[in-house]
Amino acid sequence: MEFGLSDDQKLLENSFRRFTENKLPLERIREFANTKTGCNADIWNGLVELAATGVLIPEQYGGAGFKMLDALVILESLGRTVTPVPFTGSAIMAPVALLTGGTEAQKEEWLPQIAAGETKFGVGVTEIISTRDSKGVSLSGDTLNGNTMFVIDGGPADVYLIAAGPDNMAIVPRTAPGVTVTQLTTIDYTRMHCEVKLEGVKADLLGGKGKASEAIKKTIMAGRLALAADTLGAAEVMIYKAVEYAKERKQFERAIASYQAVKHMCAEMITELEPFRSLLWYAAYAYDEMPDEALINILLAKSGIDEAGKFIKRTATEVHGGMGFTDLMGLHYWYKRVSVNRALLGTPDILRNEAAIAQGWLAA
Amino acid sequence: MEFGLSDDQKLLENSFRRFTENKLPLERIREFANTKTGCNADIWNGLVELAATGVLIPEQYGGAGFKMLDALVILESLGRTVTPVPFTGSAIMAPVALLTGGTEAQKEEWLPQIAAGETKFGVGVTEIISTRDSKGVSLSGDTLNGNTMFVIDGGPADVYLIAAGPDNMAIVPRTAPGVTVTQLTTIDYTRMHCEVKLEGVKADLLGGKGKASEAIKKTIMAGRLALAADTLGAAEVMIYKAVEYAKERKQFERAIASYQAVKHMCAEMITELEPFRSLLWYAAYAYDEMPDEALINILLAKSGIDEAGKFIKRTATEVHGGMGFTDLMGLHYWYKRVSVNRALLGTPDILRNEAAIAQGWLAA
Amino acid sequence: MDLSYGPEYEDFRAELRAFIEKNQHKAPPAGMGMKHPEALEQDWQKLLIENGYTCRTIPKKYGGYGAEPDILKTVIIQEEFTKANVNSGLSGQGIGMLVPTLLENGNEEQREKYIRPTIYGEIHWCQGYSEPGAGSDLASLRTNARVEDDHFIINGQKIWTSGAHFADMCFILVRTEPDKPKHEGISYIMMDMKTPGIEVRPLVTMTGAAEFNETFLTDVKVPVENVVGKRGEGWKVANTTLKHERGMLGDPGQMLSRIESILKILQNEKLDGKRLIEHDMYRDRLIAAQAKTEALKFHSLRLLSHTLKNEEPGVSRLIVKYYGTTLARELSDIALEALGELGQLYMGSPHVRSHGSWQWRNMFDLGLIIGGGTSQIQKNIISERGLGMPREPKLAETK
Amino acid sequence: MDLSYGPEYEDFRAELRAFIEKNQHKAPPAGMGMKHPEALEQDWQKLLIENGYTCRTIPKKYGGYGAEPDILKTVIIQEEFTKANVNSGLSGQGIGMLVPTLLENGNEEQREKYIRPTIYGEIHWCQGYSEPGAGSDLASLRTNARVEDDHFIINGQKIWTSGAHFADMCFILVRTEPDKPKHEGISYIMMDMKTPGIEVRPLVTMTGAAEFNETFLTDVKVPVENVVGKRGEGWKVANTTLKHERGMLGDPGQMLSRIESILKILQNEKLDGKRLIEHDMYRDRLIAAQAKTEALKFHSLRLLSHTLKNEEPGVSRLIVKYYGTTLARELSDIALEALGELGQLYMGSPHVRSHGSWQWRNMFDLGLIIGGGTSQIQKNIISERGLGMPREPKLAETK
Repeated sequence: MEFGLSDDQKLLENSFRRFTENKLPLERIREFANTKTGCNADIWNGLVELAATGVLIPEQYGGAGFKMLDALVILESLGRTVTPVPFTGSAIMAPVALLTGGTEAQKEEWLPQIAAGETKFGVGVTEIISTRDSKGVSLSGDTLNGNTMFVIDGGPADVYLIAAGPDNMAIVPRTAPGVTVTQLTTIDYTRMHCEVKLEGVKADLLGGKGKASEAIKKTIMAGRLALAADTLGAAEVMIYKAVEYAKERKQFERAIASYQAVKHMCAEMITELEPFRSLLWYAAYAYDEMPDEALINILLAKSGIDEAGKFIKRTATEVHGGMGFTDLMGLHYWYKRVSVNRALLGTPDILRNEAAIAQGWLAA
Repeated sequence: MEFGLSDDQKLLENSFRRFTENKLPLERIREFANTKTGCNADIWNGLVELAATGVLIPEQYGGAGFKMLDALVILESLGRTVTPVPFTGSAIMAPVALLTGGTEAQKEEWLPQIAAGETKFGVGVTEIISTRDSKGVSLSGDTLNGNTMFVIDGGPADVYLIAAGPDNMAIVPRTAPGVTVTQLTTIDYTRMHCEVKLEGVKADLLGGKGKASEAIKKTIMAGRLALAADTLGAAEVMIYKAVEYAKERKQFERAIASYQAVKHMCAEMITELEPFRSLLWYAAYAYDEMPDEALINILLAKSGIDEAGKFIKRTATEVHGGMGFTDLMGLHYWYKRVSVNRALLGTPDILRNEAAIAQGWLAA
Repeated sequence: MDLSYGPEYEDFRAELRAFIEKNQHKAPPAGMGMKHPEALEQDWQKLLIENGYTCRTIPKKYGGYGAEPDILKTVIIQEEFTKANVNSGLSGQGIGMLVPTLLENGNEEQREKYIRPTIYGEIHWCQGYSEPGAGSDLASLRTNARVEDDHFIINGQKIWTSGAHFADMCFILVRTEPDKPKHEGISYIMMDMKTPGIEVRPLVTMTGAAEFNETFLTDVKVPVENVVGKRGEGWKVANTTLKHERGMLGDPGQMLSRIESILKILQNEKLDGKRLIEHDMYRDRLIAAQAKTEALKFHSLRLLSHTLKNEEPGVSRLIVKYYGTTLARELSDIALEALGELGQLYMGSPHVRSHGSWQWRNMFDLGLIIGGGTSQIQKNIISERGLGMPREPKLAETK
Repeated sequence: MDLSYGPEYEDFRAELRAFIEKNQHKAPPAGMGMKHPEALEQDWQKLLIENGYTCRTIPKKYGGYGAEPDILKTVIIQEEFTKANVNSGLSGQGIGMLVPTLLENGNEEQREKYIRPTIYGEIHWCQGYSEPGAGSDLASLRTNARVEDDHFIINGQKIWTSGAHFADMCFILVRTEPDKPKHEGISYIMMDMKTPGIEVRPLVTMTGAAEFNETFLTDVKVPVENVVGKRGEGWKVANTTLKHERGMLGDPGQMLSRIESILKILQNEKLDGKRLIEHDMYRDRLIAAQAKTEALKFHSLRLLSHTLKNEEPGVSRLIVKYYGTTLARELSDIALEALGELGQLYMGSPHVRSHGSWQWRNMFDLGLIIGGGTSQIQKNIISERGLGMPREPKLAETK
């Protein structure tokens, strides 16, 4: 019995934390965010060197062949420094889609390019979850039409994986005729998502026509795990930044960390977050080892972490007082990352509704 | 321009506060609650002497002919000491029903008895608001059948006013053939509600057949105002009890009132409650003076006070620590009064839904 | 309970309405101007003062309208300009804080020199109170001034100086007697912003905008006659004005209009083909917030009534800031949450709603919860002054 | 991550299951008994001890099973008895607190005299720690004992002494050296409840039941040899045991079964003809609480893993009590709110659901939030020990 990270995973964690902390002092985060490109080449290349872009890709396709929990260890590190790279779309969701639903030829074509970091993927599944401004993409014959919003990490992507209804997923190069990409700017400038519009685009369908249902489901699951891990890392850093700031900041001749109100705010933050780290670990483990338990635990983990994140982003900012509101300490980059992650791939109430359906509490 | 209680209303408030505080030291509240009768004769007679039972009844029927805001001043005082009397049912809801919808003969028969405190009314409108265990009473020909739950103050009542669908309300003596009264015991032993079952009971209909629609609506509005005022009084007392206890109780050589956590709990309680006092005053004023504005403001006032009450009942108990959990300080009588008031005549979510409909935000 | 204002006031209201009706074409657009007043604003201000619709109680000899204080008329003026959505004249810290301070603590020369041009928008002021190390504990401020040749020589740094980049003057708190206890060594000084040694840098906030500035002061020379009140009494001078600070009644009008805007969002936007208003959870949350907003609205009337009768409303008044700022943020939060992922879009993005103003609002609301006394400080005040609970006890000396 | 327990433990689990299967007809009903153990409980306890399913690590010579500590086996035992809903043996403060205290701080004579009859249910103990004036600040207790003729003469009052009315013995903290600093003047004494001068009165709580007692002590004579550890070291003695206190892992099993019960309510009860589960708000709230419960479940596994590896999990462990008690009350609250006015009915009323146990639970849950260190104290501990924030500073002397 061992519930927790293995020694190897702890090493992995250490090396990625060191990498991101070295690469991303606040002034560089600020500088990268201002470019609004969603991908910093320097960091991306570093991740390629560390084999992170191929973390989920089997060795035969040039990857590291690790499991989801390993990937989450990396993702949490990336979240801790609000790292400006399209990791969730390209290194998590796209490989899961290709591995679950791709033909051998599709895997051989794309997976090595992903692992090598040469090709970046954006993944469009928003309308499978819920619709607001867009109806999603539909397939008629072998032609794709429609638009999809919030394509994950679609800003800097070269190729898109786009769901066309619940059973089809298309591989669409950004430069293909009929493709229009529109950047969507959220408050989080460190990652860039987009809208993709397809007009009469010829479909290269993942696994063939009507074969992508499982791939879409697993891609969404993987994406949710990734966003939750990113928030977990970002939110935990916010708590510790608040604690450190409170210890240094003095008002009325006392460190504000000695005021009970501030102490209790910090205690509440860590209490809200910490148990969800355990649930997220389990959900990631279940993703590989106990598929029957994965769906529900992922839904509960992301919704719970999103709620904790919302409380923490606000409370940690409050502990920082006026400094938290300014750009001087840059705390807002974390605030915004947590905020946007919460809304992507299903807001908490949508996830909880899915959880009710998944448990048979409600008709679908 | 004067927003607030008039000098006369302040006198009224003073005299009722003095009356209830004198009559109801903790040991008497405990003693009365243990009887579970929902009406203490001594207090009831005192209220009759003070003309409170006829507060809303015009002078021509033996009452004081006051307005709803005056009545709320009395109700708040009763709530402050969790007074064990059927005031809401008998002195508020029943007179409103009779005055709004009764024939002259009905008014002349019942209002003087109510004002004199000789006859106590219970009022059954639960199923007009929502249904759970009961379907409500229905009228067929001139016969009443069915059952109604949570008849307000029905425990000690002599006569019932019972809605039979949205347009009819029947006046039913407890002793009439076919009437079965079953006491419902909530956690609040100071007031007693009941279930009334009618089997083939001959109807004396308020105002005649199909004439009670307006009376039912106003009766519910008045009942909600009354419960909200009761909670307001009870909750405010809980706050001040918590503040007083915190000033006296010492732990670690300091009054616990000097700990920031305790101070902030008290600050949050009063902040949640106090603005709703203003809204409740306005709603009561609107009830008489600006009928168009009454419905929505009553819905918002009761739901808001219920929510504040829920927070306060818990937080004030926490401030009292272990003592709050015991019967020694009796704080739980207030806790339970607030708790039950919240659930009667529409829980907050039901009231808010009604508010959406009343404002035309939703189809009914 | 009497919600009518009486005939005198209804007449006043009617006149005001006619005035607005007739003159509104001359008014500059409503809204908080983050720039120095120009001719259009100045002319409009002049017209308003002449008719007694702003600076009502400032004496005629200093350029005001010279009326007796009448809070009901003030409220009516506020109500009518808000309702008509017409610019109600200049605001800002010069008119709001410096002028009352001069009236109460300035000398005759200072009043004559500064009040008229301030209320006519010729001199625009900024406030130099907070410092990076002195926020909630303002009296611990360290910007200092020594005296040389009848001048203060000021050194230090101020923060949150909104409008400093276009202000003509700054009223500033500086430590002039470093050896005295912290509340007794402070002076209140009027400083010309064109004096050499002042550097204003924009202070970017989480919203991405620079709503405020940092102001760095290096050997800034200010004539000693620019001190208001006595030297070393600046803390008292600043606090007499803080007492008068407006806005203590909350701003339910603004919140009611937010409710309207959110309602429109819920009625117009759809999630999975169903209007948001039909989703129980968003609707329920909006109505819960509406209840609090209506409560605040009538609570403000109640406080107004206390003011009219010169009653001290105690805790009822003290809760308003904490209640109002928390409620304001809850409102912007409802809008954002109902919009889901669309709510995360920001200024300039395709598909963004209301130009991203809900996100801006939500972040700025958080700033307001923090600013001018955090919620923690507010709760201290409510419990201590409102409920009579003990102040934070004095600590034992350590090390 | 490895969630299997390995073959040794799976064998152990299989044996235990077979044991339960075979013997459960002998077991008294599960659940916390608010009475003195009788023959049925005592026989079952004996069978469990002989098989090593309770009192596992208590040495054989004192009547225990004498096994090495093995937390996984402890967990398996707990899991299997819970799953089978079979009585898992006696619990209570004698077995849970007095016995470990004697093992660590008692002398040989005390161990031999008390441990065996305690674990076999012949001596039932109650705890005399809290006092009306000493709750969170337990060390300020004032019940005192002077020594006369080789006896302590105890006077004072204890509260929250659950089971005192049927207990044979009480382990009690009393002040024996009034002149010493507050933590150094306390002794830990074993007191026979039949001694003259002890009056036990039921302490009625808000639930209406008397789950606890008050115990009044007037010149109660206890032999001096009944002190555990040294005189004046009672604070240390009590604290070494508190360290071992069980339940630090939270009780996710009980909460998971609450979720099941609430789900049944939502599925079976209707509001306006629509099943409660179809009302978005109740369902959403239950699932939010389910997420927290599942999180606590896996969090407990994580803490267990730390324990197995002798790692100090720091803040992760410190949050459990605050998280768990808050969550428990949220769960009973969901049940009550979903039931609307029916949720307010109480024991014995017609139409009441689950015999009013949700209301009882909800009030008792509030008691648990308050008891044994309020949430406020828990948050102090989390921030100080878990996050390294400063302790409440020492105050200056007043008056």
